[in-house]
Amino acid sequence: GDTGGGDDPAYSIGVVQFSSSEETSETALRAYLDHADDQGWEVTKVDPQGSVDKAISAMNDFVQKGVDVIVATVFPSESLTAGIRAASAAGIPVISFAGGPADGVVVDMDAGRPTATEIFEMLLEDLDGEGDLLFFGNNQGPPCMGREAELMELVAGTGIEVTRKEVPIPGHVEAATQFTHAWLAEHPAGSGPLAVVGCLDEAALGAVSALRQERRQDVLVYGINGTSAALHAVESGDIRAVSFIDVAAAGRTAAERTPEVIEQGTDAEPSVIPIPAVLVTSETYTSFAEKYPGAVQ
Amino acid sequence: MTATTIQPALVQQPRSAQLWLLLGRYGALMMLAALVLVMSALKPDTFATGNNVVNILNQSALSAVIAMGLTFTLVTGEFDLSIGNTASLAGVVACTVIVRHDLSIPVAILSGILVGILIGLLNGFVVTVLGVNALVATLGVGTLAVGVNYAIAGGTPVSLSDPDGFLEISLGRFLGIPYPVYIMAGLALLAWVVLNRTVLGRSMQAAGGNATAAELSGIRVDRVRVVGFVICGALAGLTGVLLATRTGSAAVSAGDTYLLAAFAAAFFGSAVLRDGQFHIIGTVIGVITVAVGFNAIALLGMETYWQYFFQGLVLIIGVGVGTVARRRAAK
Amino acid sequence: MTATTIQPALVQQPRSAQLWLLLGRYGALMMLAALVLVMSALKPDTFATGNNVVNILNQSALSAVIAMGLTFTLVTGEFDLSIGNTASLAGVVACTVIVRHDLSIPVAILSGILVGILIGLLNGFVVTVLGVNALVATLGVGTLAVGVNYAIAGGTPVSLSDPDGFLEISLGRFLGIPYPVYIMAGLALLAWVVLNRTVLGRSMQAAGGNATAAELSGIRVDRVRVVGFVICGALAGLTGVLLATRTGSAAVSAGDTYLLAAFAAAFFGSAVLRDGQFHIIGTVIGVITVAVGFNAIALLGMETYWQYFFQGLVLIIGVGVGTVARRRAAK
Amino acid sequence: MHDLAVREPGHASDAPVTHGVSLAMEGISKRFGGAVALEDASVRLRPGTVLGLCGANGAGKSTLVRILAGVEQADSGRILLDGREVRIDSPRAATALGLSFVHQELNLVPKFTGVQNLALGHSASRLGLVDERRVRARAAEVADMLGHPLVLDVPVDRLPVAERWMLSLARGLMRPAKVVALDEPTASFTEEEAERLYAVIEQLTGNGVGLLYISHRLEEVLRVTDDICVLRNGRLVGTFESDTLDVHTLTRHIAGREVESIESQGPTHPPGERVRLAVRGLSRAPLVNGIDLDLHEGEVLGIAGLVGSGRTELARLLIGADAATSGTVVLDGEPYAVRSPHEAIRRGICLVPEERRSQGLVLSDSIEDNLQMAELGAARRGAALFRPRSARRVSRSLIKRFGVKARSSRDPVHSLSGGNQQKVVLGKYVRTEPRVLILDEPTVGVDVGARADIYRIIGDLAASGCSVLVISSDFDELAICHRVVVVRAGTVVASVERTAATKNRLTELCFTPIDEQETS
Ligand SMILES: Nc1ncnc2c1ncn2[C@@H]1O[C@H](COP(=O)(O)OP(=O)(O)OP(=O)(O)O)[C@@H](O)[C@H]1O
Ligand SMILES: Nc1ncnc2c1ncn2[C@@H]1O[C@H](COP(=O)(O)OP(=O)(O)OP(=O)(O)O)[C@@H](O)[C@H]1O
Ligand SMILES: [Mg+2]
Ligand SMILES: [Mg+2]
Repeated sequence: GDTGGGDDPAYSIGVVQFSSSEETSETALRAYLDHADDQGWEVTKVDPQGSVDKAISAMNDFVQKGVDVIVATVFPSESLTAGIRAASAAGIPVISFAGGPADGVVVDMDAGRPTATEIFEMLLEDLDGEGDLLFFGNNQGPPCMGREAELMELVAGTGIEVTRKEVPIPGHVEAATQFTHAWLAEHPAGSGPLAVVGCLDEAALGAVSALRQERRQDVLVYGINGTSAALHAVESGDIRAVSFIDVAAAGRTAAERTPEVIEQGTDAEPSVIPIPAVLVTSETYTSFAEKYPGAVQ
Repeated sequence: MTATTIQPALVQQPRSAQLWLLLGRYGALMMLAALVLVMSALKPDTFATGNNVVNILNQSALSAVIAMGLTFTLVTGEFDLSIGNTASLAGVVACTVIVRHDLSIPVAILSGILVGILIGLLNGFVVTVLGVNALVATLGVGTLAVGVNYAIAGGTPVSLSDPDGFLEISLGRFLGIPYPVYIMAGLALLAWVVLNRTVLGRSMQAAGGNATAAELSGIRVDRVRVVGFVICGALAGLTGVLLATRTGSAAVSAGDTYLLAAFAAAFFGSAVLRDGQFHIIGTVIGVITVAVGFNAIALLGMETYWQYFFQGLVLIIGVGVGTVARRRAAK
Repeated sequence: MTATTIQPALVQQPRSAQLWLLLGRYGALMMLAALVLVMSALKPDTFATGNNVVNILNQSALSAVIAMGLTFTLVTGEFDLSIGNTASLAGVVACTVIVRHDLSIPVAILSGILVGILIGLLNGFVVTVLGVNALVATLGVGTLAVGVNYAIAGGTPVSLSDPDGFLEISLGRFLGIPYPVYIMAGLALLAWVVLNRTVLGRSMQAAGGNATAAELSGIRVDRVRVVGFVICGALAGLTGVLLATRTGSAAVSAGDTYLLAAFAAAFFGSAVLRDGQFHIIGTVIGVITVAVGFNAIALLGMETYWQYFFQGLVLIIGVGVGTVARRRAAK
Repeated sequence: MHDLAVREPGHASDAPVTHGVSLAMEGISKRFGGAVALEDASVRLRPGTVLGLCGANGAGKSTLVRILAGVEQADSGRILLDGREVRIDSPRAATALGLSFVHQELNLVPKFTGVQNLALGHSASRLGLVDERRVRARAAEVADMLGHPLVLDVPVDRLPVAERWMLSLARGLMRPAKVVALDEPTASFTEEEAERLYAVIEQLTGNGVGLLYISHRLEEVLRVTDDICVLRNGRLVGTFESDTLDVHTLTRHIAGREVESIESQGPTHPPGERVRLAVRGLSRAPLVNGIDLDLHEGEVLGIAGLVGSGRTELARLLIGADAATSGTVVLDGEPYAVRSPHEAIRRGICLVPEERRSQGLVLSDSIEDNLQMAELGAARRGAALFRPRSARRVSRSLIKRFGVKARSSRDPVHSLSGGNQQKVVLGKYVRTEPRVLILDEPTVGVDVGARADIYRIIGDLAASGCSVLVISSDFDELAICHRVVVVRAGTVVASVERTAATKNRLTELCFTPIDEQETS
């Protein structure tokens, strides 16, 4: 790539979004891009709208453009192989936001299992080991898949009966609402401890919408990611708890490490940036909001 | 001159032909009835309850509104692939108007509908003035709408900080029945009257049947088409707003899933009671059939893939039975 | 008696009409040319390079294959909304065959194509035998395909443990050009010959142009339609397999996005060189135009919403210019 | 161009000689739902002869041909070729047996060029590839036989209607056949083109080919056929030798009653004095070039001309379907410049278009709905309420007044016969009570009985003050007009009073170079 002179090189960075409508990955990217802006790096962003094929095309285009590093978001790294190989062949390192490790990916963030442990333990406690649970999963990206694995491990052997539904992205809120309606019809009020878990906040919010429409107050809802809408729902009591993950911090960290990555190129030792998770409930909301004012805006 | 009217040689239709005719007409309805009966027998406590009926109707409401709009364009012989994107954009605009400009809820609703009307006008313009095939035109305009959506909201959901008044539109009830059900019923009645009892509606049907003949009969076919697109857009916009009132926020692609659902309902409906013509009652029945099926699958606790099998089969069988039966009857 | 044979009034057209006619014919192509010129001027080092041309062609390959298949159904006057789902299912089946049953890559590819053929047959059956409108039928069959997909893979992507051989199909190059480009070119040639130079192809066009006339000419229209669906399904299946060879794994809805893209390309292509008829060359040009646009956006680094504006405008203007110009010419 | 009419039968050696076969259809019955199309009908065709099929609209003529063509399957009955029973279950089977057809509906693929259309179903292929050269060679032979150059390289939807019919006819002759069935082949032809067809028929019979010939032009039928089968309501009335019949008796057989001759159906009232429509220099190149015309109140004015002379285009200009490039029109003393059929209808001018199926009707809709269409078009406001009950009452009375043969006003119009469909189109416009009614080829494919009805309706309209323009290629029927103008190359070249407007005189005027003509 063309590096400008001086001690502050103007890097060229190619960003492959997941989908502009996926809030959490966009938040992480925004933090990354803010830093890039400050440094005066040139950034090119492409939105493949959730399509792996377009993501690969975009990576190839970036190889043509001769960028210094490619940032890929949420797409499982193993499904981006064709793009990652083209990048590696051209000596371009790839940073992945929560796509999982793969050859050629030098930095990854893990938004999977670790972000879910605390909230799922709380869930088990709330249900006291029995009841019916509706879980919304998504198999398009590794974060949800990791969180699902964590949940299944935790509930195995308890008296909790899990109904799992796949929610497509985009369209996750709507799908979750519909599934919840149907599940509620099957689980009328008073039929035991009930809970809904979304692997993403959006799914949890979809469930909240259904609960509100049917005026049901006997179902506990849990979400992960900590979008502002979900945090507000925690505040108002519609959602029992949310696992807030500080993707902005992770995005910043990734940005800070970018020069180093470019320096080392594709030979760099692969590393994982952990994403800090904070459990937010209606009790802890106020103190949380003080600590992370940006998250609740 | 009376002798010129030679009465056609008529014979009594055979019994079987009459039965086929009945099946052709009511086949799709019978399928719905069978579904309801089976479910009532299997799950008397959860399916056949007043609550569940209200629940199913409530879930049908939004799909019904957007599908009724689509029915108008289909009746004029056109297509509208932009409705999903229109609904998404309308929701985002309605919420943005409240959040950023601090305007009242009625203004927000109207601005959402206005967005739909504008998109409908644009569709109509591209189709009638530029002469672009409706499929391409509405695909293109829909894509533009997505662009506007991103330009406004940047892809992030727009959430109201104080959503209660807005939510009340979806959550409020009158006599135990949620408002959206009344909206659906009222609009269905209105749409039926417009389509069947006004000059405009009749003109739409004529234009859809044979545009050249309609034009030569003095019907302003292009204008009628544009009106069709505008009604469709307006209802799509309203759907988007209603969708936002369910969550108190609008996501950038919240309405997209309604596109195929609305098409499926309208096409299914074209096989209800009539032979392949689009009409409001059919569309509403189509929407309700899908909702009942979805509800049934959930109550029976079937696997996800059953849901797809069911939807696919409902479409094929519901429409196919009618067509095959009508063919048999004509034999 | 010489005067009796009035030559059909193919009157010499005025100058301006001829210009309009040219614009009508080549308008869509001119837009592509303009795009290429502007980009070459803006980014001579990255856009106008041999490497980037190969890159664009490589990106077009899969869309082109599925859109060419779709062109066959469109030519016979039908629709196929199931292609996206077919591609997804074919990819999942191909990978499953390797992962679970440990079969070879050629078998996997064939089984993917076979899935497409079966779906095509089913579409053809529902459309011709059950007499269901193609839009409903293929929507229904597509939904069934999704069901099968979930039943097989349960929604989880199927990944190969040792994907190298499989990946080679997409990543391998011959004379510096990736295999998929050859596949696209070869299939385009084949499809062109079939559609324009064989009795089957002509029959398809006739069936699409006037089904009654075709039937009366002894063409077995139903059979021709089924063949159209089967070709379309087979190419959709192939696309799904090729998509899987790009990633070494198959996701449950990986192919879905191809549906609208293929329609957009085919409809755009119908405005290229001909007046609203679907044809292979047009479809391929449509696919390439979209790919060039996407590439341009990536190289220029535009905001997300520009991507949508661009796509929407390409469709509307590309098709609209031709239509308006042809109308003017006829004035 | 040689005049084929004087060729000796069988003289042309460019058509391959085939050996004719005898064809018999016995006891054919066919029902559509509850309607009887054919009931125990039997016809017999000897090789080298022409058998005419006559009957009112809906008598079952086309159905019989379509059964022979394998398009429809008979409910009962059998088909014999040279005494051997054959099964014809598809158009392919019919073709394989050496049967060839020109069907009643125009059956061309609009976007295909002439040669592509002719290649359809033509087995000129090698290894599944289309061999267009062979098709062209054969097309040249057929064109020679027709004495009419075929336009082979233009998409047929850009051709004038008559040219399309020529191609359609040519397609029926592409393949050497043993039996050829022609279903109203001359409906869209003028005298001149019809003559060419007669010559071709003679040539074919000379080669031993048998022909089934359907036409509502009875003089023509009597002239070209050897025998005539008359059908009524799907039943065979009888088979007659053509020599033993005249138009009057044939008409009686067809209608089952006496029908007035055209001559006696002339206008009963003289036209009014006031000029209702004054057209001056109306143009739209290249088809219409400065038309001058006066149409009086209550006048029936005929417009004669050859195919492509610009008559249809004139009508389209008058109702604003196309925009004129120059010229003025005055309606009842007020300037009349409309830009759409909507405005025209509101001003009281309607056009009954020449192709009723594609331009006049919504085929899948009911008779009632079709009858209501122009009223919708004339309505001022879209939001106005539509009253189905009163609309239905008006529809029923129209159905009665025009004698539309239908089971119920809710039947779809596609189930009606051609003549009855035409009456529906007419009724639709009459309902708007127009000041000027333009009829473009109003009786194409309409039987004698219904034709008389239509003439009567035209007469009644004129008597009530409506001015009527009748465009027709069937010059005999212009006898119902007060006056006839002749249009050539988009200008009026002559105006002839009724008494002088004989068929010969009109034909002559259509051809005579302009400088030799007197304009009266
Ligand atoms: N496909 C069909 N469905 C229903 N009824 C039909 C169909 N085809 C023909 N009929 C009916 O069968 C009868 C005979 O029709 P046919 O077309 O054979 O009449 P025809 O003698 O050719 O009349 P025309 O002179 O108007 O062409 C009519 O009453 C017609 O309405
Ligand atoms: N060369 C042509 N190209 C395209 N359309 C044509 C051409 N010539 C005629 N037409 C169309 O065919 C129709 C008939 O044309 P025109 O008015 O010249 O014929 P006409 O005198 O009514 O004779 P007829 O209708 O019997 O052919 C018109 O609608 C006209 O637009
Ligand atoms: Mg007929
Ligand atoms: Mg004409």
